[in-house]
Amino acid sequence: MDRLDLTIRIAGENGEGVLTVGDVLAEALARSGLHIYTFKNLPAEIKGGASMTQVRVQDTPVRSPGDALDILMVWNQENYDIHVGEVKSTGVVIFDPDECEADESLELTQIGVPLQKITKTVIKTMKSKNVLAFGVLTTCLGIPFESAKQMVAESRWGRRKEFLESNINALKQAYIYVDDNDIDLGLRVPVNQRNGHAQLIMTGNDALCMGALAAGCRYYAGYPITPASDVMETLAKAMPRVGGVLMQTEDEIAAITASIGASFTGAKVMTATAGPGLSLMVEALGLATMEEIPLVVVDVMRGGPSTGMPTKTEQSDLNLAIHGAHGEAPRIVIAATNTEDCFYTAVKAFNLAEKYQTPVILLSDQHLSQRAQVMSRPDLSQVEVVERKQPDGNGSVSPQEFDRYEMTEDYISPMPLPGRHGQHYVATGLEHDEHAHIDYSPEAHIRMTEKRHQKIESAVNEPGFVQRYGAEDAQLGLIGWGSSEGPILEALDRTLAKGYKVAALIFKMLHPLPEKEARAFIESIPVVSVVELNASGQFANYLQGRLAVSLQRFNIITGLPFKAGDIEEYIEGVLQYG
Amino acid sequence: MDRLDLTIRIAGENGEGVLTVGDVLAEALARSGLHIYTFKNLPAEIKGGASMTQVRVQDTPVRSPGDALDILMVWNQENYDIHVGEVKSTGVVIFDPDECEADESLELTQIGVPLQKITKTVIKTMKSKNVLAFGVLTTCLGIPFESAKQMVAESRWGRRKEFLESNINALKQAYIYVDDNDIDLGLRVPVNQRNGHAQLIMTGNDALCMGALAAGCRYYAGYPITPASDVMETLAKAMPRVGGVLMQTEDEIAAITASIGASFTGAKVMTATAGPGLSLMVEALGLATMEEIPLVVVDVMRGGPSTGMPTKTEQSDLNLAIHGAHGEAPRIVIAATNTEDCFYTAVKAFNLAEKYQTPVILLSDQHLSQRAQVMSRPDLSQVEVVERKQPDGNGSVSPQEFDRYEMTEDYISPMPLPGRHGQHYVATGLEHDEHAHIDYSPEAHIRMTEKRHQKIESAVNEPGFVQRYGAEDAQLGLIGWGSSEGPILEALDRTLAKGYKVAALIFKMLHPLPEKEARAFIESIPVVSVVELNASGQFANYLQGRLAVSLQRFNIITGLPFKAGDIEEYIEGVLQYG
Amino acid sequence: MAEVPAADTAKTGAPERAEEAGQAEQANQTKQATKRTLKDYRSEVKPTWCPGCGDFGVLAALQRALAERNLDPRDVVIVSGIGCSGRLPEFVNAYGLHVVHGRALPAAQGVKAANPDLTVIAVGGDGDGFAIGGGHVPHAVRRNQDITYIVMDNQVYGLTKGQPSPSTPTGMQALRRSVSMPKMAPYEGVLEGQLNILAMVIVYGCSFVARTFSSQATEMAKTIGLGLDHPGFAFVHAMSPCPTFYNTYDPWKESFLPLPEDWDTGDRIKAIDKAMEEVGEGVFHSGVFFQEQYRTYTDKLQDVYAKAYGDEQATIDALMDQYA
Amino acid sequence: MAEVPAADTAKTGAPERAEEAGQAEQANQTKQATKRTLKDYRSEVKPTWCPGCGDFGVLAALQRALAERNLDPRDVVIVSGIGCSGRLPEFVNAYGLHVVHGRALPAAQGVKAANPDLTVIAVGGDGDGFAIGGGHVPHAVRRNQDITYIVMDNQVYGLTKGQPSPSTPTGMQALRRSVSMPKMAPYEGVLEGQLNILAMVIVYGCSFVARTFSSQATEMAKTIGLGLDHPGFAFVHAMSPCPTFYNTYDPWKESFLPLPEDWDTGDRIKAIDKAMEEVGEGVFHSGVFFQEQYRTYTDKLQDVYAKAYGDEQATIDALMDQYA
Ligand SMILES: Cc1ncc(C[n+]2csc(CCOP(=O)(O)OP(=O)(O)O)c2C)c(N)n1
Ligand SMILES: Cc1ncc(C[n+]2csc(CCOP(=O)(O)OP(=O)(O)O)c2C)c(N)n1
Ligand code: SF4
Ligand code: SF4
Ligand SMILES: [Mg+2]
Ligand SMILES: [Mg+2]
Repeated sequence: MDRLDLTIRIAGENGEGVLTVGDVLAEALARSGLHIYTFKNLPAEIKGGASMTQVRVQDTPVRSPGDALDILMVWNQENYDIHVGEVKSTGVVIFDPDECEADESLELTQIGVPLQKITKTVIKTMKSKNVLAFGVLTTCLGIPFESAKQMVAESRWGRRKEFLESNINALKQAYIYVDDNDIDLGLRVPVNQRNGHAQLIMTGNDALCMGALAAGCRYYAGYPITPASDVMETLAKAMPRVGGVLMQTEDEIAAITASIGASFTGAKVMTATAGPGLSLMVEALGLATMEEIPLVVVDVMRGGPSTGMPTKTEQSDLNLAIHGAHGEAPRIVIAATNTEDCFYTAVKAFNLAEKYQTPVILLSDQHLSQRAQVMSRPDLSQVEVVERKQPDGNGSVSPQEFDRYEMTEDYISPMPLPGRHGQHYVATGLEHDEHAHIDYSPEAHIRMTEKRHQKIESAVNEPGFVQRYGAEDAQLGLIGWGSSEGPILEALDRTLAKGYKVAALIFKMLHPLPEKEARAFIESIPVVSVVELNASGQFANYLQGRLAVSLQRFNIITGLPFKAGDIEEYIEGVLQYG
Repeated sequence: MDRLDLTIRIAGENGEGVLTVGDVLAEALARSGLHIYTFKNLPAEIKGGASMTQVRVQDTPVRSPGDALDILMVWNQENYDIHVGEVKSTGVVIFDPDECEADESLELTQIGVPLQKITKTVIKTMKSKNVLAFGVLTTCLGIPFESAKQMVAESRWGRRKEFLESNINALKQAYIYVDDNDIDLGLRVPVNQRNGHAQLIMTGNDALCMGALAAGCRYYAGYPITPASDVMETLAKAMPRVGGVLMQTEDEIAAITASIGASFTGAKVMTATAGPGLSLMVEALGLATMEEIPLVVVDVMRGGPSTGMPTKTEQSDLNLAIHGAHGEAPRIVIAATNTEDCFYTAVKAFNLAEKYQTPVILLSDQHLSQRAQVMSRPDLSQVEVVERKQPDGNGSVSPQEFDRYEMTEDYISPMPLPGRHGQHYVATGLEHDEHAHIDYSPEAHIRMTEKRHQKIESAVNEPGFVQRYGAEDAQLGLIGWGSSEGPILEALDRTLAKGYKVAALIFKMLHPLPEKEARAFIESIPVVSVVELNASGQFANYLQGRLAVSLQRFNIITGLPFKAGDIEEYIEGVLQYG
Repeated sequence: MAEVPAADTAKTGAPERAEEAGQAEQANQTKQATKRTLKDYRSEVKPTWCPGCGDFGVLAALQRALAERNLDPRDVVIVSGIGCSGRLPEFVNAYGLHVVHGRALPAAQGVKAANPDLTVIAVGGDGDGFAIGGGHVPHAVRRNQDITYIVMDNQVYGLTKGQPSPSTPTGMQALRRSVSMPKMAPYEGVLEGQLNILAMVIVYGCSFVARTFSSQATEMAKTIGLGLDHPGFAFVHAMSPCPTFYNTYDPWKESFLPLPEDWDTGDRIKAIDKAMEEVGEGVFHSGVFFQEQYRTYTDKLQDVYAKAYGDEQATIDALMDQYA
Repeated sequence: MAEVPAADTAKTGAPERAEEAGQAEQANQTKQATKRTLKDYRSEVKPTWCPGCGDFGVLAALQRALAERNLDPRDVVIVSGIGCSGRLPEFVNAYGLHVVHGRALPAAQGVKAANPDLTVIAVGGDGDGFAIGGGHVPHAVRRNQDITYIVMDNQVYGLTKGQPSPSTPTGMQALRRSVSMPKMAPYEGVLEGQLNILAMVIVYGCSFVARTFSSQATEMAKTIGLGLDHPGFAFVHAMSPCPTFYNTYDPWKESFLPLPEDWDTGDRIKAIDKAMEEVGEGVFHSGVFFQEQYRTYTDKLQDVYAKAYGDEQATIDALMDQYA
């Protein structure tokens, strides 16, 4: 197969501009009709420290960050030393010979390009060093100068006329140097097909914001936290454009309780945070369960516990998302798998919250939230939006007669809204009866506990939250959830192609648990293993708890996303020696 | 068997004084060498609402609140109606005929005693109504007047000389009335044996406080919350007497972080709360795990979720106690079973916290914490107290060389203390290396995650946290945890006596899970059921998750404790029809 | 409310009221009930407070103020945290939102932001508001939404049976009137300083700050009413004794004085000064300490909308163009 | 510290220092190192702040103040929350406790209460201290423990890349100097009012309140030193610009003025007045705004112990007698 599949990494000191090179390259390639998938690994400091950005480019949708590197560009010795081991044997290292010494003993193509010197002596504006680096990469990729020029013009480097010229000059110097030194990697990345408005380039957080707005979210309250702050910043701009309100609150407890207040009036609301914020929110999550108030809480997971590793990725907040609250406080927990899915899962999160009158926790993670991917523009006319059940407005029922928590067949009761319905009531976190009156009798507690549980359990019948892939007669089954879908499916395809009998079951709904599908999968395959980015096998334990079956586990806790290769190796290991 | 076993309930309007009658009766009987077990059921309002107090008295330790009532005393109609259905067919109802009408259709002995009228017309101080009621009960129990007089003198009613006389008079009126009206239930409760200082009458919260102080607790920070406030109030008095510090903080987050600060300096620290407070503490619990700081957090569970039912009991915070924190934040979770056990489990909680340098959550519950029981005075010379591992103080290791998180064989590292050791370091909730320096490398995260997990997992080998009871060749096994021990064991004895083959396994350590004992029990018995006061079977699910076995469940969520009779019935149901 | 938001006020997706959607019957009912009285704001739930609790007075005053303004109960939302005082919404015939301890203000802000047409009142105790909830007060003030916040200050934690609160006097003083506080402070009384919550709120920048006493029924209804009328965040310090755990009726009856007749409600520093002097003097002043009109959050949002979309809101498709 | 607790101070079970237990060698080492310099307080960790960050100035000033007092690093505990500023303890050669966001003050209070012999310093940012942590400040002040609290105020959330904070000026003003704040406030700037945190702390009842600027090195070291010397809770408002996200160096250099020479540090109301005037005048005053000595929490605890046990602490057995 001659499929295009290149993984390119640029690494340098944090704050020097390597990230911009990666961003511009990714956007340019995406605009040229290709599929991209980015991956950044940053220190938690604002400036300084080794940082890297990676772009994987394919002509079909990309599903994982890429395994070994085809091209590595490093700006200094520290980064050379960190990354050179990840270059493929057929790969190329581009380094700055004045800033670092290449290890001659390695059997790699290593090309010195004096980025720093050219910038200083020829270009003479240090800011343009990253345009130079960009040019070196585009020419190495076989992109003609004219195309590269257009890419620069359309990028952030072209935004201000006064800088454009010097930036184009920097680009030109790259092409001159490469040409002068006869550098040719033999690559010809096709950049002719212009991408129209049908394809979008988004991060997971971007897509999630657009999904939320499309679902009708018009109130957001939040407190900054890495890696969820982008959600708030994106919505700070977008929300007022659709007439909504965004409040930066004083902490996460205020964020979630303000959201509850807004939802009480009928608004569709969201707050987004990371682990430490979710920990602070669990008391109020219990309140929303108790008062049956719709609410979407996004948790962009990062390395834990405690402050942990704010710029690293991990799937380790699942326990908290499912079990975090005192008492029996069931809620819906779902997870998004990739950028495009962030859009649709955000829509679904609101639909579930409104339909079931419940908090919904949407799990994303650092890697999913911040990597860029190409996705098809959603057709909004096809997006189903659900509204919450309300009293029929004929006003014949007085507040004294009206039961806010009426025991209906589906356990979901019409919810009156202040300003709109005359059936005013008092929502309370104390145990209450159907009429919303405080009631601690065993009978009321038993009835209402059942209502709150059954309502949530019935959401398991919503379609589209669990999907099986791979061989029917699999010898090994992999279970994954959320953002590990991509690498799992890529590894599945690779190993299926090699003749292994493997299958995968991917969950996007975690609570309530789609038990039927899980059981069918597990019972039909001799060995089933749960693949997740955490130490204790949180989903595996939870599955075992619900299904009383024994499962294998494959866990990685490096703070980095799965590579397809990690999982491929695991599959081969199990099926060869297992 | 002619064992003494009487269950007496007094019910009236909240605030009227019925609770005092129960308290004084329980204390008096306990001081007379008998065993008592009290049970109160109150509304959450400060005043008003039906409230009841119950005393079960036996000549051997009492294990559960009692099933049906031998004696019910009610002060008004509402309480008559609520409680009369729980009286045994052989039982007696004492009611105030001016305040309520007895249901003549019931086949019960019902005795009218005009408490209100006698108080008003004969005694003439309304405050003495409860002494009168007490006297009616003691004479009905066959307690001679002189003994009852001494009981009153030794009670809170005898504390102030000026009231003693009128109280004794009220008592006398009870004996006169009962005598005049030839009331004799035929009971002769033996009150001759005086209880020396060897027996203590305590609530679970009292015992827990004394255990904490005996273990060396010298710092407490807390915020009031029902039903944990007693812990703080008891310690507010006791702590300064042993040179410790108690701070009432502004909220639970301050309470736990202040405790962490105090523990950092070497103090043994505790905070106690209920569900809503525990929810707020989970972020800081993760911090204590990450920084490896010893800390005891008591959660006195009440009916949930959210504000829920503050004065009712439930075992529904287990999920939160085990899983409440983002990231992988293992900690130790233990539970106390009865009053005496509250003392020893509190000691163990500190020993575990200090030994493993970890937060320990000690689960109690509303019923366990507030009921009174008789226990043997602990022999403090026999109580083992553990101190945390510290650097040997020879000062030869400089702070630059010292590894706070040294990878030792048992994963526990010496902890230097400010003011004492020269090996100062910075404890941080960010991921770090052995030297306590911030480190987000995969290697550091993997090593430290393992350290934090293995350390906790090894605590499973501590003796005394799981105990098997009953038949070797059981057909039905019951698994319980914490305060359901008493009713389970009482039900076990009753059904064993009837010839049923049953066994029980009681857990006091919940995380890490004593898997070996659990597995051995479960595999050796055909049917195993987990008995707990919550809706979803939190411990059952958790056991299934760890052991991958299928378990039956017996759950009650009335907000009331288990009665032995509930469990007895369940056992018989399963073994007869199961 | 003085400043009724303009008709084009964005309401965060909150639907229009039902009768506007055509339910004529209900609309008629609403119009008929034009002259409301205190009783119209009484819910079917009998207050569960102890006899003599000051909160009865606050409840009645609030009901009276609502009746005087003839507000439709469906347009009123009373938000509270946890405490004896936090039970108040249950007893009022209106919408109520009884949240977790200390979070009445954030919840009230969410209510108001999502639907600025509603009359939003937050109520709670001194512990709810200035212990666990104390971190939210400055920020609620900063946002200056048109919310009335009534703190029912009994200088004690009533619901948890009488522990000292942030407004309890320091030292042994309070203990003499309390059966419960000596449990928490058995040796030297309260060691911590007493917070001056009225002065604090002024320093935060609050646009309306008043004090009133539950035993002065008429005045309290008036003061709460002024708070309701004030366009912006209004703080009403409602002293409301807890006879069960800290019976301050006698001393407070003595120590309540009206602010001087010629009191200038426009001088923030004087207001702070007055509030801070009180402690030493052992008095409480009732009346409006400070009032000034700033633009409310809702007002400012109108400017934001004007810039963000002008006449017509953006479509989601248009928002997505930036990613193409 | 001016008031060294008496020898019989209860230390909550904290063990005596190691050399007192007989390790002569260590004791000698400690005594030899009598004249410490700034360098003795430098840890082996190189600060990770951006070049030009004001926090470098605060770090150096604190190190200098510690050196001047010649404190043994083992007796110093620096407690911080989360933020760029919260990383400071890592860079100081002393004990450090880096807790969760907003909780430096409660943690510091626990440290001090458990071992009052320690010199306890809490540090953190404006967000850490007055957004998420704002609820703890009044209560730390109320307890008046001998703790120095240094707030490194850059009027922005540095670590999370530049969102507005509670001390960011209202409106468009701040946005002109910030690349990041416009993201959060893209239309009309910051809608919320700016908190006057210095005035707030005075109203809370703080016994020492001062301001200083990271670019004025000598003065900052002096002011922090005065805070360390003050027996009680000392608040140091350390203005410390964030050149990356909100570069205020230029305006602040202009607007910093010393307090008048004859400034009366004993007048609380004047101090509040001065602090509140500043906003309108566009100036910052440096120096000690207010100082007064009250009894500290530790002092009061001595009285408690005198009453609770007198000469000899109770045994646990004695405590249990009440249940017999
Ligand atoms: C998170 C949490 N912590 C503690 C409590 C217990 N609690 C309920 S009300 C209250 C304080 C009540 O005092 P205040 O706010 O002054 O109200 P009052 O009862 O005096 O009106 C406390 C501590 C709770 N419900 N939730
Ligand atoms: C519970 C929680 N919420 C949010 C965050 C993210 N966070 C880290 S630092 C910070 C604010 C930093 O601002 P400031 O306190 O002013 O410190 P600076 O970085 O400006 O020194 C925030 C919001 C967190 N770590 N924990
Ligand atoms: S305890 Fe106090 S505040 Fe609560 S209802 Fe009774 S009197 Fe009122
Ligand atoms: S982001 Fe700002 S506060 Fe943080 S280190 Fe950089 S300059 Fe300092
Ligand atoms: Mg109160
Ligand atoms: Mg800051």
